[in-house]
Amino acid sequence: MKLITAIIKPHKLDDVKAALKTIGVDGMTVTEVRGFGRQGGHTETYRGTEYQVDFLPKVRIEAVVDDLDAGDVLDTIVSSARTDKIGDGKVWVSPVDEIVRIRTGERGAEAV
Amino acid sequence: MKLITAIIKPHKLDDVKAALKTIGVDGMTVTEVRGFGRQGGHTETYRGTEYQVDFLPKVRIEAVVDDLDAGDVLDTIVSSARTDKIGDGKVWVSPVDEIVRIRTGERGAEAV
Amino acid sequence: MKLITAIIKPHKLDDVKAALKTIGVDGMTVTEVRGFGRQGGHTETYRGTEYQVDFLPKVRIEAVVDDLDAGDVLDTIVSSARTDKIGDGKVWVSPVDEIVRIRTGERGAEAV
Amino acid sequence: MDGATTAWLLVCSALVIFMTPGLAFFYSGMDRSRNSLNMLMMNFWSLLVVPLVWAVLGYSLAFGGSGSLLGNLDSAFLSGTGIGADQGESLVWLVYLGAFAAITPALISGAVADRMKFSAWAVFVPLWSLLVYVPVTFWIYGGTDADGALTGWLATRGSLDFAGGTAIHVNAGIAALAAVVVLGRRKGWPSEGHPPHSMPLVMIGTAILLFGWFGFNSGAGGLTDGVAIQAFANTFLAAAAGGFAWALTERVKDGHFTNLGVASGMVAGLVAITPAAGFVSGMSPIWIGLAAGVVCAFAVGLKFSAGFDDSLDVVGVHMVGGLVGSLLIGLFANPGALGDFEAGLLNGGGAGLLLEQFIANAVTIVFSFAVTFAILKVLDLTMGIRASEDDELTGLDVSQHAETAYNLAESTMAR
Amino acid sequence: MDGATTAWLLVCSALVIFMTPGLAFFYSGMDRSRNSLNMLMMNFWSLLVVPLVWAVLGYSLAFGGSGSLLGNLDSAFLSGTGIGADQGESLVWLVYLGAFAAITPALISGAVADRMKFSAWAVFVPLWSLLVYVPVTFWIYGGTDADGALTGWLATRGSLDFAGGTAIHVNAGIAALAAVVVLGRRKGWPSEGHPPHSMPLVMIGTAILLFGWFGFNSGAGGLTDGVAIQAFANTFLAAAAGGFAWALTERVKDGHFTNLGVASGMVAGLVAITPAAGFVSGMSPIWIGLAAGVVCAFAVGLKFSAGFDDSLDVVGVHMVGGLVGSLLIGLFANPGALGDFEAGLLNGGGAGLLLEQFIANAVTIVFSFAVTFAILKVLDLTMGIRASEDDELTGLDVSQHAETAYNLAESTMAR
Amino acid sequence: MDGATTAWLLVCSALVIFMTPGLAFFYSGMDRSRNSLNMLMMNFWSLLVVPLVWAVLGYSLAFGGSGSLLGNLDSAFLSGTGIGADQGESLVWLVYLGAFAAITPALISGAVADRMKFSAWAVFVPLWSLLVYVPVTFWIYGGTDADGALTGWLATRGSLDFAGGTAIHVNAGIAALAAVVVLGRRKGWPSEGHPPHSMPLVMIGTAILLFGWFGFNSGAGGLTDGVAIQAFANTFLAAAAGGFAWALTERVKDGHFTNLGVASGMVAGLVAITPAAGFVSGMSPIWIGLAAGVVCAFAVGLKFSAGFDDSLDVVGVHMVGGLVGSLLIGLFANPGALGDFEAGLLNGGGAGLLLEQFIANAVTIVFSFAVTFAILKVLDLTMGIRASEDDELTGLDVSQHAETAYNLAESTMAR
Ligand SMILES: Nc1ncnc2c1ncn2[C@@H]1O[C@H](COP(=O)(O)OP(=O)(O)O)[C@@H](O)[C@H]1O
Ligand SMILES: Nc1ncnc2c1ncn2[C@@H]1O[C@H](COP(=O)(O)OP(=O)(O)O)[C@@H](O)[C@H]1O
Ligand SMILES: Nc1ncnc2c1ncn2[C@@H]1O[C@H](COP(=O)(O)OP(=O)(O)O)[C@@H](O)[C@H]1O
Repeated sequence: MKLITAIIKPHKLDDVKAALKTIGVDGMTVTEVRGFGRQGGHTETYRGTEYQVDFLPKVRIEAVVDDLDAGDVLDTIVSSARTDKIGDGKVWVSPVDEIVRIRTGERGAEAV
Repeated sequence: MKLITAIIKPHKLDDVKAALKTIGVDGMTVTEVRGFGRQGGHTETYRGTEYQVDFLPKVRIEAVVDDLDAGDVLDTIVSSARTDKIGDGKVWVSPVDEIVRIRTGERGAEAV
Repeated sequence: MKLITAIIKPHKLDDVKAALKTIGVDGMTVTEVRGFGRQGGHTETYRGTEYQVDFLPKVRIEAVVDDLDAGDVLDTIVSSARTDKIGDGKVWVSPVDEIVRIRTGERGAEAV
Repeated sequence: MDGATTAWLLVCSALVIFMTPGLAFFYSGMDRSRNSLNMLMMNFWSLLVVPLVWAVLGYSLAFGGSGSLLGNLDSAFLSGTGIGADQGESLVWLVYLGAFAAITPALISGAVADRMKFSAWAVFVPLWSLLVYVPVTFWIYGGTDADGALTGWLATRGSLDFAGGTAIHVNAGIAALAAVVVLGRRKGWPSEGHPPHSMPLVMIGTAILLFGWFGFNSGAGGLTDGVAIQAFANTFLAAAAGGFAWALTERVKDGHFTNLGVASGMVAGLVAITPAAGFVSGMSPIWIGLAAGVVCAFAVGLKFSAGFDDSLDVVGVHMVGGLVGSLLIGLFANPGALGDFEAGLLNGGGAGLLLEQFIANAVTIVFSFAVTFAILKVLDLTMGIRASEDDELTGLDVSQHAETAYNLAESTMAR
Repeated sequence: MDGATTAWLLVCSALVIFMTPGLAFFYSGMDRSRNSLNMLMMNFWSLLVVPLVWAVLGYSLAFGGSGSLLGNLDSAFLSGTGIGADQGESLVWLVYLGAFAAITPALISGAVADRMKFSAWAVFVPLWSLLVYVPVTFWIYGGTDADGALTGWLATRGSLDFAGGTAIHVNAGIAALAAVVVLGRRKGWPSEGHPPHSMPLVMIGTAILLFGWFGFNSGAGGLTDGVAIQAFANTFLAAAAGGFAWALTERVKDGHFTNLGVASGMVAGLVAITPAAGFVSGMSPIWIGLAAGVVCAFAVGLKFSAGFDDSLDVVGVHMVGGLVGSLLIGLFANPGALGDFEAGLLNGGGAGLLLEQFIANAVTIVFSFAVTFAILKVLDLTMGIRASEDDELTGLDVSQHAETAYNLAESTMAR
Repeated sequence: MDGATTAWLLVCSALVIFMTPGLAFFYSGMDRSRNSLNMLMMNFWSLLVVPLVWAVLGYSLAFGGSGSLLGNLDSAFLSGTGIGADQGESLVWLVYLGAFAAITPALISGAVADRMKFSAWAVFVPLWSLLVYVPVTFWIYGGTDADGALTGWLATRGSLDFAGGTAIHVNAGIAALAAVVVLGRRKGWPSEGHPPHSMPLVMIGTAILLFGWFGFNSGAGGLTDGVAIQAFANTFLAAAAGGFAWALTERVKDGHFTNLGVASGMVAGLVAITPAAGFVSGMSPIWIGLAAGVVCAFAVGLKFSAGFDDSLDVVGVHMVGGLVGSLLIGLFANPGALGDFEAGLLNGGGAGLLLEQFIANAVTIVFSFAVTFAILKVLDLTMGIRASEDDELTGLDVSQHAETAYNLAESTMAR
């Protein structure tokens, strides 16, 4: 099994979710995160004091998928999350030894 | 070392934490996340406009544990998080090369 | 590639970010999380009812880096996040098979 | 009615109307996030439906005629009120008292938090208003004979209730208990914790309640005279004393001064001074406030031993606080400049007033408990009053109202 | 001016001033988090800049002289007002009416949410106030001849507008439509959802609006008499009826009672009773409120078929609600005790009043639409009125104001 | 006291009482989330403890007798006030002025944010009230001789302070500076940022402050006359001008119109008009508001160069704003219709008034700084006034009050 982790722009979440559904990914977990990168941040000013805000809102998607699907999932995320503007984010793939569906105790491919 | 990641229902967090403590897991990190899966979501309505909310509140637990404990921890989470209703979540195990306790610089089993 | 995951105290985030920038880490993703560990929690009281709050605010940092840099990054986080008080947190390293920059489709070292 | 009185009663009406939203925020902040809109809605619902029922039926039944048990229908459907009838003199009272009528069932909502079907609440409110609030109000404030004296049977016996300690707070407090008995506990209570989801919202509610309460107590005399001033001052001092006493009690008992303690104590002090506001003077409001703060700070703990899941302590604050104030009238009542009524024990009166205070509250408690219990039992058998387990777990905001309180996420995930 | 009237008008002024922040919270809560401060700011801006413009020019132009189309500059720069001139008699009106002037452009902000450059809004507000609000106000309320009768041309024709149904709500509502037409839709509308970011904030705003509205409607008669009482009572009942009707409509249509429905319905009821508050009595306010609640609950859906991104339904609530109330005056107007004016159809009058109501609103709609459209076109050509796509995506809080609404994180990450 | 005056002073009292919670929200929103309840509590505490101290001792010492330095104990423990004594005439003043007394120490809390032990604050408030607020108040407003003239020494010299510019804002502002000096900086200041945790809460506080301030300034004359109207209008215009000026200053200086700028500027304008409200007319309030907005927008930056961690700019807004308004009286004071007092420089007076204004403020500054410093030093040596480093880092909400502001999480993790 592989874990696909993607950091994307928040407003692309719906597109990515829809694209993943199309290729049969039925489950994922998302988190509101903050990203630091080349995109840079912005400044805020409160009573004349400037604050540099380096961390921008991003959404993190995790999906555990079959080894064979990993490539597809990766590509699908990349193409559906892309806006061609800086800050689009990253996707990475890492190994998973085992996965269990809590409700049924099913393991491996059946659990995702 | 292994990293155990679990996605569970929010109201089961206390039970899972208690169960993990019993088997000697002394540390974990949890995150409020949103899950998409077979459980489906719900709709909300604001001034007659319907919103489909696909993402449901879940809690994500991460615990790095000794290779030998991984199986136990996995089973303990599964049994303590189970409600037998759809949406109970997943647990997966992935490899960790190294872990350090920041305070002391201890590594490996001593760090968890 | 390696994924470095660090759980640190929230007020150390700026220091860690600065230290990582110094050694050339240009991107990272952070999440507000809650940690359970030896540090213990605190109690809150509402109308005489006590609540045990076991989970303390922490910040989780994720950075995917080159295999060769992993050690350096680990050490830098450990030294910059350290306060020598209990609850300083953990850093762990795990393997990453592949990483893609969404904007450009670049892979591997060029993507981080 | 002269211009000053008109202006004053209108301002007081606006203040009292503002209190129901204030209560909504006070309760909603204390509730968990996933039920916080349901809590708001239960209160706002009361502010919508009660004024309509009141205009159509309630006011006439609660105040009309010269009977001893219930009014008549002479003013039903606003007939004989309004500018055409008497230059608005009865209409301003209809509005002012309608605002009191609206907040009373809202008080009960705190007890049934997190588990009542909203449809059942929607029906309960007008029923309770007509079947419980209206008769009790008549007994205490209703009916007028040819000489302008009250004819309600509790009023004629001689008990005192300036702005609704018995008629409103004890009444709603005991009804809350009846509701808890019929409805049962929340899943997971008391083991699972229910900390307030937003203390700032609680404090916003507290501020509005305090502000509005001046209209509640100070307008109740109906004139812009010394009694209004004294009632206002008493309200100010009792709120301060109540908050101070509760906060101090918690500091001693649990080790900290808490915001929720301050808020609860202010409300307890305000509740306790409500029946007494126009009947006491000097340092009495401070004693009443201090007493309410301490007593209620302990009273809210009793639900655990009693096993009643009165979620937001309606009984412990409103019934107990109302009783404290109402009974202390028997000690502190100070006629003379304030008017012509029985003196309290400490001001040279006998035990007679204390006894009447006791009787009025006992009667209210028995009647309100019984009828509230009956209404809810009937609703339970017909439409069901308890939300399904699933709805309770999901949260009432989504299940009853298809809304969520906060959507702070940048993405389209709801929060 | 006697003491009671002075006190009353000052209190009403404070209440109306409080409404603009109330509106800010009502709108801001409905907006998404990343634009919520921009929404607050558009409203507060109106509360800053309009009073200044009003004191310097607006009041004099909107009320002075005895013309039929526009006032004069006799009271510009506060000359001839103030305690020295007439013991404050004109000054209290300048303030009270200034509070009305301040909230009117603020109403429009709900329609342009999420995409207007703040600098353009900053300029638009005083312009709109002088070029649209001031003339319309003069036509309806302005000018006085030697006998003290109004000389504005719509007033002399005989249409009625007690506290600003036409002059304020219909006026701002149609201006909102013009603004939407010039500004275009938000990116992603209607496919992307825009759920309210904080319903508790919406309800706080609603509570303040309701509270303040009593000053709005009840003070508009200028006296502490039966008319003030009747207007107050009508406001109370119409708000309740409006909220009740909207909530029920949604329950039938979409399956749930919602908080936003209650809030919207209360506002719709309040809007509708505004023009009628001092002209109707008895059960009429309830009918007006019910009508507004139902009609507006349907009206807010029309923007989707029409393709107009009126973000927070200013047209559907304020223009439609204002029209409902204004036209129903033609049916329910009830002179006699309330004053000397044409009776409505149901009270034995002819269709004349209804026709005049129709004309006054039609004139306002045409004029306000045209001038608002022109102002915004000119601003668009000169300074640009639409935020850049990037700014819209980032959110207007950060891009226009360099601020974020909530920083709840423990770390230094902004939230 | 006639009915209108009674009603008016009671309404104004309620408005002023509402201001302390308003201030609590204003400050709390600006604070970081983990200290936001401590900030609320410091303010609410003042609203609890000061009224009690005031009723028991403060009022009598601040107003009684006919001395020049301090009152007497004739009215201590409310003796000789209340309905029995004079139909409530002194009681309504006790309450109204008690509301002023309550907000004054609360103002200081903004300066000591995030690091003061709550137990020390709990003791500091009543001490400061009696040892600083009471004497200064007496000098400016206290004592009455046989002819009804004030006998406090600053009042007899001829300085003017309508509603507390010197007695309240300058006084609390300089006390804030003393507190900062004794308490020291927050850990991590100024390097670490402290952005407001909830701007909507700041704006809610601002709205309540603005609303309540009308009672503060407009009731201070004690009558429902032209002075009340003028003071009200001045308050309205100065608030608008202050917000406008600050916002514009920031736009020029930092590039954006900000919500916090608007809020701060409105408060600065309100502070500045407070001493002048009943002494100026015409366009003067606008000039005063504009001046305060600009000056304070720059003044808040000085703490960085001076190295004083006045966390929420109490000195920069209240002391500086109060001074601006108080000194500008020396220019704009306009007797005649407003009363019998010295004219300002621009209205044909000499420099005498300006000098007296200067003296009154200088005296207040020296006295208040010295005594506040002494009180805090003594408290520091006895009970300690600074929270431990650990408590500061954890946040004062949890460490001082065992509460958290927000628990939005669905799970049992506190948030
Ligand atoms: N090495 C990294 N490890 C983890 N997350 C990263 C890394 N680099 C970037 N990110 C995440 O990706 C987001 C976008 O990266 P950025 O460098 O701004 O633009 P781009 O993806 O277009 O190169 C960042 O905000 C951060 O959340
Ligand atoms: N492939 C997956 N990868 C990561 N998380 C998943 C995956 N599938 C499901 N989840 C998480 O598990 C939760 C429960 O899954 P769901 O399919 O709804 O029910 P069940 O666990 O009972 O099969 C989801 O809400 C999501 O958070
Ligand atoms: N086994 C673990 N797996 C994942 N996270 C852990 C683990 N142990 C501790 N943590 C995280 O590290 C934080 C600090 O751990 P703690 O035991 O309190 O102190 P210390 O790091 O000083 O040993 C915890 O709050 C938790 O977030």
